[in-house]
Amino acid sequence: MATILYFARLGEQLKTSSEQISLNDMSTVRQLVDHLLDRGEPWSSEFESGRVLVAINQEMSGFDSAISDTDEIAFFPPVTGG
Amino acid sequence: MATILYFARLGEQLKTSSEQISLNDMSTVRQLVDHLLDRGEPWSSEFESGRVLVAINQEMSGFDSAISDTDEIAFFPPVTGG
Amino acid sequence: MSRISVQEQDFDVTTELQAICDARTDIGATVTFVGLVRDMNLDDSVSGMTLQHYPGMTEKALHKIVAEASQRWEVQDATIIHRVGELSPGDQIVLVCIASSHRHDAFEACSFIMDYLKTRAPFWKKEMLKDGSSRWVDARESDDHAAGRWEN
Amino acid sequence: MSRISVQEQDFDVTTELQAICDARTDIGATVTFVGLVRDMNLDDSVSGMTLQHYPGMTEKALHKIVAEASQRWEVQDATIIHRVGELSPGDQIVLVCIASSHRHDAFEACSFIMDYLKTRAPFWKKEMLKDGSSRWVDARESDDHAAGRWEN
Repeated sequence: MATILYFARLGEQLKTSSEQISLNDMSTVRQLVDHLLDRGEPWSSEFESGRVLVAINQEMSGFDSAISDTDEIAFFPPVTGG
Repeated sequence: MATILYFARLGEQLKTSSEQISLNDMSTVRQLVDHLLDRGEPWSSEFESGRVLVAINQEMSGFDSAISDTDEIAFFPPVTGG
Repeated sequence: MSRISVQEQDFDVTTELQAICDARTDIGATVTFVGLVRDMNLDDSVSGMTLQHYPGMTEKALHKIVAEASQRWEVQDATIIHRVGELSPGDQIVLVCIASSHRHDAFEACSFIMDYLKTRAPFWKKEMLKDGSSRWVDARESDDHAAGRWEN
Repeated sequence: MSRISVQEQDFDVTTELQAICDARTDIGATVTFVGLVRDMNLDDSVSGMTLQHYPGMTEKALHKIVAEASQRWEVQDATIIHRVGELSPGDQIVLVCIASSHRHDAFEACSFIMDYLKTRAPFWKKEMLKDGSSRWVDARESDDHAAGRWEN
């Protein structure tokens, strides 16, 4: 089971900040996102509108990056600290 | 009488930080410096070795600037604050 | 050498400067940036702000940014404190303090860290407006542009 | 708006920041430079320092430098404190604090003021060395060069 985290606007709109997902044959971030999009709203709106960034095991990554069931995969909007 | 001020190394070497001088027919800083050089040591060493800056009435000026008997004329080395 | 803290509590600039400078006499310059909550944003009156972060990743990202600054400039010591939670207009949000023996290194490193922090450290601001509504702050292109100028 | 002080007493950075920021909520960024007495200069151990200035002209020069910075960048408030008299290694010499709604303006204005202060404000340092001797510090070409980069 991979740990999926959602921060800021994403966490709020999806009404969850964390979930466990069995990746099965999903081997890239893009495949995981496709899986999430299949859930329909609010997932589709949140992942299709605006920029979503991804971090794997707390490192900024891309949507083509490989993922496995031991990973912590976080989705969030562009950062606005400082 | 013009007020002549000497700061930092100049004041120390000349053993005076201030004096009054009647400018008479001296109308530029350069003529005043020539007058001071005529005094010999330590004036000549101090004004001939190293860079000496001049301010007239507390504004940075040049050696060709005009001076008059009501002016405050200051001589000092390049600044080293901060 | 560097101290990184993500915290709810406020900070005191003098205390942080002393922590860096006390008991050493080889520091010639410190440059300190403090970011504050403004009462206006995009022409709207802001009554407060909530700052969220990604515990763990945020600290790692800040350490990485300091390490990168230390490779580019002479950095004797660095402190970053970033607050999270509820903040009000006028409150301090972030402190970046750089000590160096050369002032230009201190200025450059501090400015660089702020630009990178604004685009790479996982913090998110949500503003409460005077009319009772709230909104997540959008990332600004100008911040991407500012971070980009260090890439050359 | 700006506060300029040439004084023997030490200063407290938090106090100066609060004086600028208190009772207003429109400041987004402050950048603060603090210069300190180092225990080494030109490979010699420094045991202390005396700072002389030109009373009257120094204050005028500092006001002029702040006015010039305010023409170039958005400066909401500025504080310059420069100490004179006897100082020891580790002591604070100078504070330049700039408040602005934009961080890059605050960084640039603060850096500019330090460069100009170092070449145009009438202060002179005399160092006491560990061997008991003393010397007037020579102006550095690198400071002229630093001030020159703002001329373009």
